[in-house]
Amino acid sequence: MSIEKNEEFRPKIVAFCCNWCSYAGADLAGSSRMSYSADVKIIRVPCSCRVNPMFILRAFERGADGVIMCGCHPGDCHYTSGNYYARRRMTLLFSMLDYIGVENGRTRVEWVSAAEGAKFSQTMHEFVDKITSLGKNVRLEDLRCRN
Amino acid sequence: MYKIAKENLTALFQKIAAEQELYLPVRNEGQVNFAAWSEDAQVDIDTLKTVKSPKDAFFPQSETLYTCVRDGKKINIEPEALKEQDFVVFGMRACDVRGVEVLDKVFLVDPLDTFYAARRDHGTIVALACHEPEETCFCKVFGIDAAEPAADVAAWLIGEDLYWKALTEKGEALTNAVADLLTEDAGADETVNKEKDAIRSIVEQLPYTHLSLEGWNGDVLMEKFEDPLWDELYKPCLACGTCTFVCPTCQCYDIKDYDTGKNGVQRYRCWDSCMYSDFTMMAHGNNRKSQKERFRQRFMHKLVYFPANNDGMYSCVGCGRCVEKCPESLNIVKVIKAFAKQGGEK
Amino acid sequence: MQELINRAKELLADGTVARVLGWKAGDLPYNPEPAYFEKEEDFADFVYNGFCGANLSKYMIEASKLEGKTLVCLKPCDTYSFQELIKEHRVDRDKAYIIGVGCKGKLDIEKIRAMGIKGIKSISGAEIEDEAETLTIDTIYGEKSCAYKDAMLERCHVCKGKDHMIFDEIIGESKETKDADRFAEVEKIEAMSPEEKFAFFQKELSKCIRCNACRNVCPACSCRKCVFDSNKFDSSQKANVDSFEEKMFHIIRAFHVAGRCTDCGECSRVCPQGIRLHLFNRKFIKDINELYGEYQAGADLEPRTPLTNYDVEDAEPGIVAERG
Amino acid sequence: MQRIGVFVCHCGTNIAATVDVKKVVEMALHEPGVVHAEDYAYMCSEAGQELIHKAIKEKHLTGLVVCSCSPRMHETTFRNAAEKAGLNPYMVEIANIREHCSWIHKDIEEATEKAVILMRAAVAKVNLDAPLKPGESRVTKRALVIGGGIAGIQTALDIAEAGYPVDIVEKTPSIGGRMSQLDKTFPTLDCSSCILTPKMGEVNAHPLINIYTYSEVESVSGFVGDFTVEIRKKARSVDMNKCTGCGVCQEKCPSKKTPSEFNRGLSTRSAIYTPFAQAVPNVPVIDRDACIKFKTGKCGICSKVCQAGAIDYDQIDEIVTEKYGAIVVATGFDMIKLDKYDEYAYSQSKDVITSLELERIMNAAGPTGGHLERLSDGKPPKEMVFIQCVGSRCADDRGKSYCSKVCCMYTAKHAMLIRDKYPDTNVTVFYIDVRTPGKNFDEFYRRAVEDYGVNYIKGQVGKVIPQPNGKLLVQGADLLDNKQILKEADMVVLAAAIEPNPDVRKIATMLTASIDTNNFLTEAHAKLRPVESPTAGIFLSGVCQGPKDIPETVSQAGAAAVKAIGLLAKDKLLTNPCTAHSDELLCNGCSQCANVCPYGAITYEDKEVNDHGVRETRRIAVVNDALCQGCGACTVTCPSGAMDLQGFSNRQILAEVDAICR
Amino acid sequence: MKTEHSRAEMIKEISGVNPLKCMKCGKCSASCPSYNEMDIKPHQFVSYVINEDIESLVKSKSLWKCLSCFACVERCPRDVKPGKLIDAARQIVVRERGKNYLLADDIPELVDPDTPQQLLVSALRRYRR
Repeated sequence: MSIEKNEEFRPKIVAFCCNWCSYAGADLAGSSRMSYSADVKIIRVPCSCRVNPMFILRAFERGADGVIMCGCHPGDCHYTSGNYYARRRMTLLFSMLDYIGVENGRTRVEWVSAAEGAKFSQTMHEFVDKITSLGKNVRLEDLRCRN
Repeated sequence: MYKIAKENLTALFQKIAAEQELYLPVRNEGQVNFAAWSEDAQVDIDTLKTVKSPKDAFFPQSETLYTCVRDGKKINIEPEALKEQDFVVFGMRACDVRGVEVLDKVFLVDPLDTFYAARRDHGTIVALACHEPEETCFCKVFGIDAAEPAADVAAWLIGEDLYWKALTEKGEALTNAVADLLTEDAGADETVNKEKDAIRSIVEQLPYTHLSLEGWNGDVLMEKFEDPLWDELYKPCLACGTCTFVCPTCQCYDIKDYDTGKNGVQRYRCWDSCMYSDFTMMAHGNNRKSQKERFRQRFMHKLVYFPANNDGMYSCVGCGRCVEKCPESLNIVKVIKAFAKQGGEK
Repeated sequence: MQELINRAKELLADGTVARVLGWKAGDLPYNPEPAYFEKEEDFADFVYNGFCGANLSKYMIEASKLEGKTLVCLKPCDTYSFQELIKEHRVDRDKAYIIGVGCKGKLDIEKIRAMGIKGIKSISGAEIEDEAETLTIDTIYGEKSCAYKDAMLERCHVCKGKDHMIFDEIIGESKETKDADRFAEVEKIEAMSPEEKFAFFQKELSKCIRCNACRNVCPACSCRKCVFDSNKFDSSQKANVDSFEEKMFHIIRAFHVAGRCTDCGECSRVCPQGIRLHLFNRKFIKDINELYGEYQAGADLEPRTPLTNYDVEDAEPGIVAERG
Repeated sequence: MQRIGVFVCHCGTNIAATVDVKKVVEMALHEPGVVHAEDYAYMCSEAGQELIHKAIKEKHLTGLVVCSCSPRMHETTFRNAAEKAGLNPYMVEIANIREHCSWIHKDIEEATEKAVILMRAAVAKVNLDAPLKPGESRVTKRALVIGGGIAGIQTALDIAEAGYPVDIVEKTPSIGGRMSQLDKTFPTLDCSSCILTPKMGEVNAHPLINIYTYSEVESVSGFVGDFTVEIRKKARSVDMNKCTGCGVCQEKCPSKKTPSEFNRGLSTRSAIYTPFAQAVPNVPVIDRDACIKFKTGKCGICSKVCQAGAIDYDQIDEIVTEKYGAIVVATGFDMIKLDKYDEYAYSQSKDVITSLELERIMNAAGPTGGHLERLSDGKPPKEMVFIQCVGSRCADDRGKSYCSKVCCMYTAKHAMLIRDKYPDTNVTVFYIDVRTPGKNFDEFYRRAVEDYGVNYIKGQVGKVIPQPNGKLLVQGADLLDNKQILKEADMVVLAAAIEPNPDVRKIATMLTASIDTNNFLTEAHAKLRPVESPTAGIFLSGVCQGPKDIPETVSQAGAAAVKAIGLLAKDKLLTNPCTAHSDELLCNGCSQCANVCPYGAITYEDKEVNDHGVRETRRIAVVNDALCQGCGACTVTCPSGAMDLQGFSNRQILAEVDAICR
Repeated sequence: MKTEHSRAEMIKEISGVNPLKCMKCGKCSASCPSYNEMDIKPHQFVSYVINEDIESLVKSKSLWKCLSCFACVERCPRDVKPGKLIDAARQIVVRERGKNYLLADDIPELVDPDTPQQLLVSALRRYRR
C-alpha cells in the first residue's frame, strides 16, 4: 500500500519502548493528544535490556532511517538493572556505528517515564526532525530490500 | 603470435571493456583479486596468485536464481535472467584454467547448470604463463604446464612486452577485436620458448613439484576412507571455509532464501564449504557429524571421488592457494605426504 | 626448544599428562601446524619457533573433553584467552597443564611475501632461542633478508607484555615487543569524517569472503553454533550477498566478543584477505577503557565483564554524538 | 500456519474518526495467515467480545489481533475473551491504534496508513506466537527470619499472628539485637529494654515461632515458595531443655576475662555466659575459646555446680534442614571500625568512645552501673564533646558515602540526658548538618539546645590530642564565627557511621539477593517495592536495607511481614509464562546470562544432549520459571541466541521490525 | 590576564579537585595549624574557587601561610582537599609571573622572608619536576 501524498522524504522510524515506562509514556502522550509524526512506529518490549543490537541493525537493513530506544530512567527499571545493561550495550553499539561511518544521530536512546508523555512527544519530534535532516539511510541498508 | 607493449595494456583493456565486460586481477587494500575493470582500478598482473581463484567469473560466490513475489494471497515466481553479455577474463593462470575444466565436468554434464553454462558460453579466457612460480605451486603434479596455459588466448609477460597467442575460436575472435593494438612479431616464438624453458626449469626446482600421487585414485575409496590417519589429520582444522573459498575447483553450493520484505523472497545460491559444521545439514540431521568426516570429505573428493567419476582427473590443480591461506597451515600437500609417509612405514 | 621437549617428554612419561598440545614442523620453512603429541617418538617433529603464531587456548575446549590432562604450550598473550575461557566454563583448568612458553614476537609470512620475497626455500633467524634481529631467506630467486621486526605480526607490535597470566611452569624467555600504540589506528579512523570512515570500512570489508576464519579461530567466539549459522535471528548467512551483510557480520561479531576479546590478534592473523579485523575489537576495547575504566579481558578470573556489569553513573549513549 | 482473526475497534469515534477502519479491515485480509477481519464500534464491550468468540468458533481461529487501545488497557480483557472461546490467551496481540495512532494524528490518510502498519506488525507477531501456559509452583507455608533484632522480632510476630509458622535464626546467644544494647530511645526517651523485653518474651512464648539462637544459615536452595535452608546450630555446650537459667554457672566460672560483646568490650564476662540479664532464651553458652575446660581439659566447675545437669561438653554443631515459602532478611548493622580515623585518638585514649559505648555507660545495667564517668580514671566528666559524621558522608574509602541517619537524633538524646542528669557537665556538639526529619524530631533537638543548653557548633573537629594532664584537646572549626576552636574536654564521643552487618554479603550470595556497593540489600524497586528483594520470595526488614531508626524499622518489619504473608497465603504460585528459556542445543554454558539475571533465575546443569546425532554431556543454562520475571537481559547477553524470551522472542520482534519497515 | 573563570578552571585542572563535592563540614579548618594566621580560611578556599574569585585568593595572605602540611588533604571526608587548591593557586601565581618552572637559583628573590621553610620544600618538590 502506498498512500504517500507527495514525493517529499518521509523517514521510517522504529521506536523500541519498554513496557513499564516508555510504552506507558507513549500512551500518555496519546491520551494527552500530544501529537508527533506518524513516521514513528512503536514496538513494545518488556525492558530496554531486551533490545538486541541485531534488532537495530535489522531495522536499518530493512530500510529504517532511524531507530530510537526508550526505557525507564536509570534507577527506575522495573527489573532494577535492565536499563543499565541496555545503556552500556547501546553506547557501545552507537559508538561502533559512528566508527564505521553511519551518520551521527540515526540512533538514539531516551529515558522516558510513564509520566512523561510530553517528553515522549517532544523526543519523537526532535528525532523525526533529525532523521529528516539526515535523509535516507543508505549506509546501512540492504539493497535487496530497497523500494 | 602477437605482442603488445606492457605500457599499452591499458589501451587494450579499454578496448576490450568498450565491447564487453572485463575481469582481471585488481589490487584493493593490499589484496589482489579478480574484479571488473574500471579506469581507476589498480590492475596487478604481476602478482602470481590472486587471493581467491577466478572461478567467480563463471560460478559467482552468490547468485540469485529466482524471486517469489506475493500478490495478495498468490505467489508469483520470477526467474533470474541468464548471462547474456560477453565477457573476458584476463590474467588467469594455467592452474586456474584447469580449475574451470574441473567445474565444466560438474556443471556442464546432465543436468546442465544453465547459469554456469551461460557464463561459459559468453566468457573468453586470456591466461598468463607464470613468470616466477612460487614454492607453494605444484601444478606439474597434475600435469599442468605453467609455461603454456591452455586457454582461449595464452599470453606471456616477458620484459616489457606481452606476447599473445589465440588458441581457440573464441580466442581468435577476441584477437581480431583488438587486432589494431597487437603487432605481429616474427621472433616471438623464440622469445616465448626461452621464457617457457625458464619457467619449466624453475618449476623443477619447486619443493612440491615432485610430490607423488601414488596410491590416490578412484579405486582406493574404502581403503583411504577408513584409514585411521584421518583421526589425527583433521585435529588442527578450525572448520573455517578459507581453503574452499580460495580454491579454483571447489564447487559445492547451498541454496538459501532471503526475504527482502517488499521485493519478495529471493532464492539464491552461494558457495558452501565442506568444512562448515552445517555442510549437507538436512532436515533429518547431518550425515557428516564430525569435523573429521567433513575434513576427509574435501580431500577424498579432490583425490578419490572426483577421479573415480571423471576418468582419473583430479579436482586439485596445485595452485597452492590453500597452502598459503590456511590459518593453521593445513593443506592437501600435507595430507598427501602424511599418507605417503605412513605407506613408507607400513 | 629442547628444554621444552625434554620437559614435555618427562611429564608424558610420569603420567602427569596424557598428551601434549604444541606445534609440528611443516613442510615449508614457515608453516608449522598445531598438533598433539602422545608418544615419545612423535617429538621428532615438535617445533617451536617464530612461525608458531597460533593461539592454542581454543583447542583446549576440545582437549578438556578428553581423558587425562593435556599439556598445552601457551604464549603470554594466549594465557589471557585461556583465562577468559575458564571464566566461561569452556575449558577445564584441571584438565590442562600449562607450560608458559617464551615469546619474542611472532612472524607473519604475509609480511615477508609483501616485501616481494617469493620462492622461499629456507628461512633462518626464526628460531626462538637466538637473538637474531634479521631473517635470512633463501629463495629460488636468490638470497633475501629482512629485519625480524618488519616481519612480525601486527599484534606483536602492540604486545600486552611478557607475563603469563596463568601457568603451571614457564620455559623460555619472553620479550615485550611493543613498539606501537595499540589504539593509534583506531584513533586515526575516529578522526575521519563520517564519509571517510564509511568509505574506509566499505573498502576494507568488501574484501571479506565470509570464510569465517576470523570467527573460527577466535577463542572468544566459542559458541557451539554461531548465530550466523543458525536461524535464531533469521541470521544464517553463508555469503555476503549485499555489502550490508559484511557490516552486520563484523559488527555483531565484535559486539558479541566485546568485553571478552583479549585482543589476541588471531582474527587479523588468519584473514586470508588481510582485513584488519582488530580495528573492530580494539574500538570496543578503547571505548570500554574510556567509558567504564581500564579493562583487560583475561587478566583475571572475575566473572563479570564490562557488558555484564554496570555502574549507575555510566555515560549515556548520547556521549557518542557529543564526542563527535 | 496460523488462522488469524483481525478485529478493528472504532472506540466510538476515538479511533474511527481518524482511522479508516474499513480500510484496515480490507488490508488485513491481504496479510498472510489472516482468515477473518471485521470492525466494530466497541470491541471491549460484551457485544464486541461476543463477535470475537463467534469468529474463533466459526473460523477456527488460532490467533487474534485486536486493533484497539493500548494493551495496557485491554490486553487482559481480550486475552480472557480468547480463553473463554477456547483459545490460548497468549495467542492474542494488540495493535495500539488509539494512543499510538488515532489520538495523535489528525490526517486520516496518514493515520490509516500507520494503523495498517501497526496491524501488520501485530499479525506478523501472532504468526510466530505459541500458546503459553503459566507454570505453577507450590508454597511452603512457613517463613524464615534471618536476624533476631527488633526488625526480625517484629516481622516474626506479625507473620505468626497471621497464623503462619516462623523460624528466627540469630547468630548470637540471644535475640534482642542492637536495640537491647540501647539505654533510652528518642524522641520519647522510653527505656529501650522496657519496650523491647516484652516483645522478646512474646516471641519466645508464641506457639508458632521457633527461635534458633547461636545459629547461622548454612545454605539456601530452591526458589520463591519453596526454599530449602540448612541452619547450623552451633554447639552451645548447654542443654537447652535442662537449663533453668539460674545463673550459678556464670557466677562460679573462673574464666572471667573475656571482653563482653554486649558491653562493647567495656567490661568482661565469664566463659559460660548469657549476653545480658534479660536474654532470650535465658540459657547460657560456653565460649569454647575462653573456657578452661576446653582449653586445658581441667576445670569443669560449671558442670559441677549445675543442679539441672545441663552442661554438655560433648555437644557438636547440628545442621537442621527446613523448608520455607518466604525468607525475610533482618541482619541489622554494626558500627564501623575506627582504625582509619587516627585523628580522633580513639585507639589512643580510653576517654574517646563511640556513641554505642556511651549507651552502655549510661545504662544502669552497663559497665559503670549507669554512672557517667571517664573510663581512664573514673572521674565524672565536666566537658563533653560529641563529634558527628565520623565516617558518614565520606567520599573516600575511610568511611561510608551515605548518611547514617540515626546519629543526629541519638546525639541530641545523649546530650539532653547528660545535661539533665549532670547539670554541671558542659556538652558541645560539633556538627556538619543537623538532620531531624521525623515526627517530633526537630522539637526534640531544639529542646536539647533551648531547654538543656547543649552547645551546637557548626563545624567539624580536625584533631583530638590527648594531653599529659589526662584531658583531651579538641581542635575544631566554628564555621559560623569563622574561627578555630581549641577546647579541652574530658570525654569525646564519636558518632561513628553504621554499616550493614558484615555477614550480609555471604547471606545475600546464598539468597541470590542483590546487594549494593555499601553492602545494603537492594530493594526490588526503590519507591514501589521497598521491602522486597528483586529475588522473588526474599523480603527486607530493618537496617540491612538502609539506615533507619527504630520506628522506621518496626514499620518496615511490618511491611515485610505483610508481603511475606501475602505470599504464604497462596496455595500455589502462578508463574509468568513470558519467561526466558535456553535452547540446549545452542547453549554454551558460558554463564554470561547468569551474570546479568537480576533474579538469580539461571543455573547450570550438566545435561546429556543429542545434537543432531552427536551425544555429549554439556553444561547448559536452565531457567527457573518461578524466578524469571521476563526482562530479557539474558537474551541479549547470549551470543549464540540460545536464550530466548517466550512471548517476545527474537523472531517475533524481528518480524515486527520487518513489518514496520516493509 | 586570564579571566577569573579560566583561572578557576585551571585551579581545578591542576589540583584535580572538584570543589562542588564540598559539604562544608569544616574539617579542613579544624585541622589547619596555620588557621589563625590566615585571612581566608581553608574551608573558604573552596567557595572562592566555586565563586571564581581567584583574584582574592591569589592576593590573600593565606596563600603563603599554608604550610602544605596536607592535614586537610588527608582528613577531608569529601575528597575536596583544600590544600591542593591552595597549591594550585600558588602555581597560578608562579605561572602568571611568566615562569612555568622554578629553578633553584631563582628562588631567593621570589621568596618572601615570612615564607615558612616547609613551603619551600613543598614548592621545590612540586615545581621543579
